[in-house]
Formats: sequence, C-alpha cells, structure tokens
Amino acid sequence: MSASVSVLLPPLAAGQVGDSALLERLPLMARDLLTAGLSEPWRWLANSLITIGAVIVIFASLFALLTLVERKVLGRVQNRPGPNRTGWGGILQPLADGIKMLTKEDIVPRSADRLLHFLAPVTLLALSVITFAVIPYGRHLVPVELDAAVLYFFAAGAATELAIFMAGWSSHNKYSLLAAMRALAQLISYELPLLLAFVPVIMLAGSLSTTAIVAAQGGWLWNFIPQWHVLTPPGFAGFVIFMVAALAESNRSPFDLPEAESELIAGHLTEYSGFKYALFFMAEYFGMCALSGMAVTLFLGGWQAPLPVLEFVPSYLWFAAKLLLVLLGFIWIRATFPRLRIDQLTRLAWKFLVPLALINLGTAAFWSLTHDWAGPMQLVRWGGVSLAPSSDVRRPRPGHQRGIAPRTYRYA
Amino acid sequence: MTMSDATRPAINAQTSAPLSGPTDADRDELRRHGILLTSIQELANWGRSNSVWPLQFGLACCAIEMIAASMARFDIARFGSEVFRPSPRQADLLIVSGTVTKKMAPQVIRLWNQMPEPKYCIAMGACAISGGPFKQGYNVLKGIDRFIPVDVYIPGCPPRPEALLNGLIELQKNIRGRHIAGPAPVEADSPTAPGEYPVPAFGERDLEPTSNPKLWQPPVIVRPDKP
Amino acid sequence: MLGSGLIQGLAVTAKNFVKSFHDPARLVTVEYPEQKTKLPENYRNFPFLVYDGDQAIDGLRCVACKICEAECPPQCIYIIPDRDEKGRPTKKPKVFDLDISVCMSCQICVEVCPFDAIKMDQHFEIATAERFNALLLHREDLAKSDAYFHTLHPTEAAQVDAVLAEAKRRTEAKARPAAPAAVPATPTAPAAPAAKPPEPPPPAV
Amino acid sequence: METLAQIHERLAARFPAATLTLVPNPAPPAQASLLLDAAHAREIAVFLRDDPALRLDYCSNVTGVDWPEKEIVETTRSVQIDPAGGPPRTIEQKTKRLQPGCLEVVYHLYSMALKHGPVIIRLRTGNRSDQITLPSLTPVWRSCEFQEREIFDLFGIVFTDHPDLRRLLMWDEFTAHPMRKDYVEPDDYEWEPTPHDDVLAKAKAHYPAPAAKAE
Amino acid sequence: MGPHHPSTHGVFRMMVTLDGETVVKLKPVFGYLHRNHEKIGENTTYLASMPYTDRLDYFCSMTNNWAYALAVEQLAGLPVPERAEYLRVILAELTRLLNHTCLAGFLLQDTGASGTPLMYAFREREKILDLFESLSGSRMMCNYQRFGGCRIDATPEWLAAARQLVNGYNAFLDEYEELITGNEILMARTQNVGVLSPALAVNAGITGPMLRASGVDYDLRKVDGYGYYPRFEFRIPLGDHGDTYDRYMVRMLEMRESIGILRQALDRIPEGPVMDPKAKIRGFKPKPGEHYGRIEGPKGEIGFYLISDGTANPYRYRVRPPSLINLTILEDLCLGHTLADAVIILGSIDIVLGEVDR
Repeated sequence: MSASVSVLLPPLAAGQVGDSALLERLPLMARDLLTAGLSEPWRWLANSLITIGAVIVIFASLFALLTLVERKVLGRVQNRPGPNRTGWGGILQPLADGIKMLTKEDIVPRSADRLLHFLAPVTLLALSVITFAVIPYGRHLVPVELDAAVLYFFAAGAATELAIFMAGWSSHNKYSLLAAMRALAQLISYELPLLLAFVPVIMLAGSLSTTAIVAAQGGWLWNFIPQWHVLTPPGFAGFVIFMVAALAESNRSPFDLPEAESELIAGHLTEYSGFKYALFFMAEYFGMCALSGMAVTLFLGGWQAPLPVLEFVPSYLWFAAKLLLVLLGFIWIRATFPRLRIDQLTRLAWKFLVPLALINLGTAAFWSLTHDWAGPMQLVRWGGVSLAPSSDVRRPRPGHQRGIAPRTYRYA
Repeated sequence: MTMSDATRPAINAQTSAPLSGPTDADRDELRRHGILLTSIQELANWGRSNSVWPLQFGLACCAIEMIAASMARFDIARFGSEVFRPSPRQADLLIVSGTVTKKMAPQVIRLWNQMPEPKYCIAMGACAISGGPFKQGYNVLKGIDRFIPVDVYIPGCPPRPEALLNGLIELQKNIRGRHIAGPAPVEADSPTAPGEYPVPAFGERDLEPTSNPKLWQPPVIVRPDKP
Repeated sequence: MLGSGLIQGLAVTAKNFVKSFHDPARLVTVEYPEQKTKLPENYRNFPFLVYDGDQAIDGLRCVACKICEAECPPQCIYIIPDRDEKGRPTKKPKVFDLDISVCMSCQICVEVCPFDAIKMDQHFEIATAERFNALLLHREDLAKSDAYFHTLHPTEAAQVDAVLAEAKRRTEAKARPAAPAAVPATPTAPAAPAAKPPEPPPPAV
Repeated sequence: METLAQIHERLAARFPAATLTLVPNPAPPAQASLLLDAAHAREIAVFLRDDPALRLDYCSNVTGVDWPEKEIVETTRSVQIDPAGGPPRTIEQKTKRLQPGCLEVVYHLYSMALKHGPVIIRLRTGNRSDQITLPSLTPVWRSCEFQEREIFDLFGIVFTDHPDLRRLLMWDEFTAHPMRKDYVEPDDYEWEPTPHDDVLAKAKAHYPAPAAKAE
Repeated sequence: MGPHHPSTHGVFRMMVTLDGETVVKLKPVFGYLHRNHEKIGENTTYLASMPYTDRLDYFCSMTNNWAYALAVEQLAGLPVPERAEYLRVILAELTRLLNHTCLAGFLLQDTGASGTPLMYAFREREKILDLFESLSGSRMMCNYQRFGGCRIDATPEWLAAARQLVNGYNAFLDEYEELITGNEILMARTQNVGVLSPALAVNAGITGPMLRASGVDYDLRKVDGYGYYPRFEFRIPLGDHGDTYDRYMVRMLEMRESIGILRQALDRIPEGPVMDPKAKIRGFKPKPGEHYGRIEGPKGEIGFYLISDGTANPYRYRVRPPSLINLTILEDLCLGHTLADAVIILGSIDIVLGEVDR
C-alpha cells in the first residue's frame, strides 16, 4: 500500500525548490559552521547538543511567548487589552513572571513525599521535551529520524500521566489526590482515541516515520489544493478526534479537570510553588506544543506550503505558522467553553470518540483502497466515507438520553 | 489630639527599607546618556513588581470590587496581575478584601503562612484595615494587621477598583525599593517554624490571643477629657 | 445538531476578539493611571469640611455641634469644640478628626449637618503604607475651600448657596429690629426638601 | 383569609387544653400575633400547616427576641367621686413590679398555596436562665432549620427535636449568646484614633500608666 | 471545601464527605462573615442602619434599602410620593438585572468557562453601576432610599441614560445566550443536576427564582403587590424540572421581564417630589409596635422584622436573609452528585455571604 501511495506523489528532491534551498538549509549550515573544526565523534556530539539546545531554547521562548499571547488573546476576547505595561506593550511580561518565579520561595509541605514531590515536575518536563525529538520542523530539520517516530512520540507522551499522578500523590493534599485520580482516568481514556485517530494517517501514508508522513502530504491537486491529510474525509475525522483528544491530553479547557480551579483549587499543582510550579507550567505548554506539532505533522501537511507559489518561504516558517495557528485554536477554545464533568468526560471518550475513531479506521481503509475509483464511482467513494462517521454522531447514546436539550418555559 | 509618639512602636518596619543603591534620579540621568544601569536586585525587583499574582481570595463586599478590578473595565491584567491563583502556594499577594471576622481570622493567617516568600499583603477597604463600619461587632476582627503585616492600606468602603489599582501601583513602587533578601525579619516568631505567624485559637469568648503582640502594639491614645 | 451551540459560542468569542480592535464598545478598558473615568457629580468618597474665604481653619462652617459625630453610623468622627480664654464655646472645632480607615462614605453626616459644613469629597487615590498617620484626617487635612466644593458638586453647591443666602437674608432681617443675637441660620440639607429648624446639639454620647 | 381572632377561636375550640393569647400590635399595619404555649405548639403548627382553609405551608421568618427582666412602673388612675359632692378627683397610683424576663421566638407564616398571610405565632420560654427549652418547629417547616440554629447560637434557646442543633454563626467553643441584651462584648482593645467615650475608657483600662502620665 | 475556596462565593465552608467523587454527606458551615449586623442595628438609630443594609447583599443594595425602608415606613405609617415609588421600581429592577447578570457569569465561571461569560456580565454590570453611581454617589453601597422617599431626585439626563441602557440590554442578553445557553457542555453539566421538588421547596421556605425554577408560582411582586408593581404588566417565568439549568434559565427569562417593567416605568414616571415632606431625617422615632416588611429581592424574599419601643433605636432588628434560607436544601440537592456538581449547585442557589452570615 505504501508503494501505491508514493507513486501518486511527485518525488521529492532537495534541489527542486530552487532558490529557497539556501534558506531551507540555513539552520543546518549554521550548525555545521560552528562545529566544522571538530573531529568526527566530537562533531556528532556537538551537533546533537546544538540541536537539543536549539529545540529547547526555541520552545522555551515559544512557551514564554505563548503565555503572553494567551493572556493577550483571552484579554481581547474579553474586551480588555491584557498585559501591556511591562516592557513594550507587555512583551516583557513573561520575563517578569520568570524572574519572579525563579526568586520565589520553594515550599515542600511537611507531610509530602519529598523525593516524589521533587521528581514530578522534572519527570513531566523531561518527558515533554523528548517528544520534540521526532517532529520534523522543516524540510531538513528533524532532530532524530526514527522509523517508528509516531510510536515513540505517543509512548513518551503517555508517560506524562505518571508524572501528574506523582505530583498529585506526593503532595499529600486532598485536592491534589482527587486531581491525580482524575488525571489518570482522563489521560488513559483519551490515550485511546488519540492513538486511533492517527492510524488512518499511517494507513494513508504507509509509514510510521514522521518525515515520510509529511512527505506523503506534498504536492497539490490541480495545482492549488494541498494534499494534506486533513483534507481527506478520514483524515478530517481523524483530525477532529485527534484535536479533541489532544485538548484532553494536554489538560486544556474544556478538559482541564485535573487542575479545575473552581473545584479543586489547582489540582495536582496545589502544593507547588516557585520554580517547580513554573516547571509544571512549562511542561504543560511543552506538551501542548508537542501535540500541536504532531497534529500539524500528521494532518496539516507538516512543513509543506499551502500553495505552490508560496514555496519560496522556508519550510520551517510554514511549520511555525501552522503550529501557532493550532495553538491559537487551543486558546480560542479555552476562551469559550465551560468544563466537562469527569463522568461526562470519560463517557465522551469511550462512547463517542472511540467508536468514531474505529469507524474512521474502516473508512480510511475503504478510502485508500478505492483511491483509483474515478468518474461516478468517485461520488460513491465520497458518499461512503462521509456517511460512515455521521452514523456515530447521530447514534443515540444511552448516557445522553436523559433529555439534554434546549427547553421551553411557561409563564404564570 | 495628643498622642505620645514615644510609645508608638515601629509597625511595618519592613516597608520603609530604603534602597541603598542609585536613586531614581541617578538612573534617569544615566539612562539619558544611554547607560542602562541595572543590578540583580533591580532586575529581581522589576520582575517581582511586574508579576504580582494575587490570591483568589474574597471575603466580603470588597471582593466584588476586586473582581471588578480584574474585569474588562479596569483590567488588572495590564499590570500583569490578572493571574488570580486559587492556591496560596503560587500567589504573591494577599488582598484582604473585606471584613475579617474572628471566625475567619485563623484561616486568613494560615493562608498567609502558606504563601511563599516574598509575599505582600494589601488590606483593602475599611473593614480589613480596622474593622471599619463593623468594628463595634463582637465577631469582627479590628484590623488584619493585628496578625499579619500589611504593606498597603486602601481605605474606602468599598474602594473603587481604580483605588485598588492605585494601591497596586503603590505596592509595585514599594517592591522596587526592597532588598533582594526579602523583608526585614520582623516576623519569625517561633524558632521551630520560621516565617510562620502564630494562628490564634478559638476561645470561649474571643480569639486567643487577640493579637500577635510581636507584630502589633497599638499606640496609646490620650485624649483630653471632653468639655 | 450536536455541537451547534459550541460553534455559536466560538463565533461570539471570535466576533468579540475581532471587534476589540476597532469597536470601542468591545474594548471597554479605561487604562487607569493614564486615563481616568469622569466621576459623576454625585460621586462620594469620604467627607471634607467646607470653609468660606481664604482662611482654612478660621473660615470653617463647622460649629462643632457634634450632630454628625452622634449620627455617624460607624462612629468615625471625633469633635472637641474650641473655647476661648474665658472658657466660652467659640462655635469652632478645636479638634475635628475623621478616621477614614473606618468611614464608609455613607453621606449621613452630610445629610444631618444643619450648617452645610461637611460635604463629600471625590478623592480616592489614597492607598498608603501607613495606617495610623495617613488615615486619620485632622481638620487641617479636611478643610477644603468652598470653590473646591463648587467644582466637585456644582448643582448641590448652587442649592447650598441659595439656602445660605436665604438664611443670611433672614437673619439680617431679624437682626435689624431685634438685638443682634447669635441665632443660627435655618438652612437645610439639600437632600431633604423640607427646611427644618436646627435642633440643639444633643449631649455627647 | 380569616382574621387572627377567628383563627384564635378555631384553635381554642380545637385545642381546649392549650393556652392561647392574642398579642396586639399597636403599629399601623397591626400585625397581631398569637402566643402559643410550648406544650401544644407542635400540634398547633401542624394544624395550621394542614388546615385546608389556612394552608400555612411557608414559614418565612423565625426570630428570637430577648426580653430581659424589666422593672415596670405602672400608673393606675382612678376617678374618685367626692362624697361631699365636689368635683371628681383623679388619684394616681404608682405600682412597681418586676416583669419577668423571657426569650421569645416569633414565626411569620404565609401560605404559598393560597397566597395569604402573615399569621404570626410566638413562643416564650419560662425565663432566661434555666427554662430555655422550646419545641422545634423544624419537623413542621424545614425552613426553620437554620433560623432556629441561629437563635440557639445567638439567644441560647434550646429547641427540642431539632435535627442538628449546633452553633450556626459563632464557633463551637464560644459560650456566650451575643444577641441577648445583657451581652458584654469581649474587651479586645483596639487602637482607635477617634475614640468615643466607652472606647477611651477601655483604652485607659489597658494602658493606665501612660494615660495618667500624659495628663 | 472552604472557607477559602475559589467557588464558594466568599467565605463559605462545606464539610463534604466524598466517595470517590460522589458527595455522600455535605454539611455547610457558616459564620465566616458574621458581622453582627443585627446587633449593630439594635445599637444605632433607624437611619444609621440604612448604610449597613447595603452591605448585606452587596450586589443588591438598592433592594435591601427598599426592603428596610418599606418595613420602617409600614411600621411608622409613612406615605411615599409617587415619583419615589416609580424610582424604587426602576432601581429594584435594575438591581435584578445586575444580580442575575452577575449570577449567570459566576455560575459559568464555576463550570469552568475561563472568565469570558463573567467578563461580559461584568461589562454590563459596570453600565448599571455607572447609573447607580451617578444617581446615588456610590457604585455598590448606594444608601439611597430613605424613610418616606428617596434621597436625591433623578435628573432627566439620568432617566435618558437609563432608557438607553434598558434599550440596549436585550442585545446583550441575546449575545450572552448565543455564547453559552445553547452550549451542549453547559446543558450536560446543568440539566438534571440538583433537582429540587416543589413540595420540598415550599416546605424549606425557598424563595425567589430558585422556587420558581421548581415550578411554584410565588412572586411577592404579584402576591403582595407592594410598591407600584400592580401597575405594571409582567409575567413570571416558571421552570418545570427544578434543576440547575432551570434555575439559570428562569433568571435569564426574568431579566427579559424586568426589561419590560423598566420600559413601562421609565415611560410613565411622573414629576413630583421624591421625599415625603413630613419625613424626618434626624430624630426619627416610630411609635412602639412591631412589623415585618418584605419585598421580592433578586435572590428571594428579603424581609426586615422590627420591634420599636418608641426610642430612636429599634428594640429588635432582624433581617430575613433569602440566601441563608435558600441554603437549607443544599445537602439534599448535592447528595449523589459529584464534587463538580456541588460547586455549580451552590452557584445556582445564588448566595451572598454578607447576607447569609450578616
């Protein structure tokens, strides 16, 4: 199957994009220039360290930027300007927050498990950072090329539950414990739809390697419609499921149950102060960035430009733009929705998203098997894949039977 | 009114710690010449003053004005302070917004103890400062500064949200003038739990003790007899 | 359809986000230290004492009758009437203290004052780090000129002026036939439509 | 709706053993009330709630009132006709008597079903020290639950058969009943820049020496 | 939970026993804001209690003022001029708008909508507060009603501003409902949560929108017909399920009715004095007697019970707080639901701790 898909796509060569090749290679050339004087094993080590450093620095500044953007966007949505007095128009706000966090007293509760209490943020951060390794940021910019990159990504991402549970358990606080329980229930529930959601992509691309998946999304139909997976019916359904599950996996509203402010104070973070809290915060944003990056890679064509004429823009910029767009979506959703309850949350996962993802799996198989249908058969193909997921959307769900509907009211 | 100033102890000693560095005027002068004078202390103070996260803690009427100050019309976010943290572990600023009753006072002190240094306290409104209109009540604490140190007092009943913002600006100024090592250690009453303020117990008629004598020594009032 | 409510909500927030850049009704923030909302004329925040003429202390309208001290709900006013050398009351306050850490700006002192001597201020930027000295206002801090009162509450000030002028005319009319007696004026609080004769100061509570 | 006098009559006929007194109210709206005796209060309350003509299903307000012992000076006037045929003389006699103190609970009842009311009933304790037990009406009207707890807290009336009689507003260790008229506030001295006489007296009690020195 | 908790609306404490996340026992603890209002009221004059009533339920100072003024006026038999009665109706309905708007915002904040509905609610609240401020001089603590009328007359400009606000309010409500009422998450969170049966509601003395959400038609504006309410046309929305969603929706619908009342009142308000000329500011001493006066506040029946012994201070001063009595059934509503539900049930009861504890 992978062969049949790759035949459809134009072969990719580095020299094909012409002038932009230099720009494309610019980060790599800079790195090579720095390490040019070193002998081979050292050079490899230096190259890797530079890559790791660059990824961490870039995402750390993205994290800083993101906190600011989130506060600004939330502000704008709520008819107010947001932070604008620290630095020029508020640009230094994250810096101020960072300095304050760094210089804040670090409190470990007397009854807490000191070791776990310390390890939890470190583990979470480490696990979030290593997921960055396999995301292709540009045409030539993949920190680690793995054959099973997608698998690696989700394995590392799934382990973050452990860290959250550690935090909740070690704090020895009733709210934290409840949060830990919620986190486990929630993250395990959403691991499944998350995994099932991208299986269609793997079926379409025929590979577990992220580079190959991005490469499979290159090219344009009739020279202007990009062949991204999100624009195919199973890919679109997969994208929606993936994004819902990603919201839940990264503990974002409306699934921010583990740290639900109005119920559990700050959930598993209740007992964390100062820099450890900042680490948690950072790790959560890293997790969100990684999942968004993966969404971009799997569904939104990775670093591919949306139109042929726009190819002169370096691919990593396209990736950054798409990443920011997805992150903005996260913020937008946070600004709008109330939170679900834990039972509704798990019900949504098991009774709606998982069946939908399974149906989508079948649809994807049908879709990729029928890629050569043409003429009127094309209509049948589109009809088939569009109807299948909607059968799940329309299916009556026992949990929702008790009349969740708009109501009319009478007057005395 | 005659008041014997000699008997008045230094209350809030930590708020008047002078900055032993260059003055604002010096700095402005240097800045004009293109030199950005800074130090670790200033950087830290700058960061702290621009990122004061209040504890999401409302007591009474003033809490509504506190919420209003964080809402669109007044937008405390402009000062970087809209991050109302519900957990005291992550908060920098305790806004005592409203009447502290004797039943509530131990809880407020506990919250204050749970906050990490450096921490600041704003007494917002008449009730938090002195018991205010309700000070004649048997269950009303006559000022939160009997138990915890207060950095800025905002009178008013309730103060307008602008007045709260004004208080926050005052606090920011205050923070910029501090030493990095934190406030002068006037607190630290118990050697076993440094930095913790004793929490009063509920007595049969009143809180026991009724104030923290290390922190609070009211001046003596001497009035001439009424004619 | 499932999700239509969610999409509607997203549309509303998006609309607000976009409009906040060009529609002033969607960006309602008053950037406080730089911009200030215009306070309405009736706004009240802590009382002050009105004086006539140039002398802040001598020109105080307050006659130390202690009505406001008695009526003040939170008991935040403290007055000692002044006496001259012979021990006779001079109808001036020797001490007029107002504790704004207790005051709740209820305006009852203004309503009960028969002499229009105490009025409400509009100054609210008084955050301070000093509880005792900064929040206890003495008569020197409280005394503000009649012109200041006119700028704050022009309508109320005009009414007060009319009432005072009327009272003056009446006392003069009375004083001409009779011996000049220290009859207090018969003004009224502007809120109360009926003119009431002033009551004798109640005994100190 | 029936007048209170009619209700009184019906109740008296229905509960002959109960002592019922009509308490007049001189205020213009004249919300008179019915004083019940504690022994029959629960029965009467159930009757008032369930009687089809009254249906007082809603107990709005429950209040405690403290009536301390009071010395009442009563002036009785009697007109004496002079036997000698002179003009009649009025003789004033002053009698002093000690009105015993009591604690009182006032219930304001309304009917939501029939939309009428109020019917006010009162209960009185025997005195203010040891006979302070009254039957709880919470089993009849749930809305009394917190209000009776509050009265227990602030006035010290003990309600029998109350499901959860604990202090409502003050802390559990508190012993006094602050809404009683003879309650004395704890002397927690507060520095008050504008001290009124009682405050000043308190302040002097706390700082006798400097106060004397300054004078 | 509590007394310091983000969603207890102040300093309220619930002793919650959980089985997993299900509430099996819930005991509310009060008194953290017990400010001795009644004791202070008995030690001061009738007039001096008026500013304290502002601080009872600090969202609804105007209705608190009115309830107290009404009780005293009935106790002393004072007349109120026509214009003052109209102003009172206008201000009471504005207060109802204010309270319900804020409640909707806080309720949604409790369900976790990160601030946006609350911000929109407070945006509108500021407009109403501007009106209050320009009339009475203070944003929240209006201290506006007096025995026998109102303190200051409203200018024509004020009435015009009020008219403008009322005309624009429906648009706000539309936007708000578009934002959130149709939201499936909100419906899932609130429908069938915390169901209150009409029988229990009546027996427990629940009043206000909460009672009407359970389907009991009892609104003092119709029943007592106090003020000039019989002169206005309005309807009472009733809920059929008595759950949290109904409590929210009944308030939204009540706001639309309030807008109708406001339109009528602003059109018909007559000229005239706002204060009864015989009313006394100082030295007010009603004759001995007692009276219980009540009005329909935004949260429910707020009443004042006064015993006068002929002196300047009331002998007994008692507030009937709707919030406290509405809390009676909190445990009944929460049992069997999760902790997250308990939070929004508490939110939908609409309490203000200043009034619960007084």
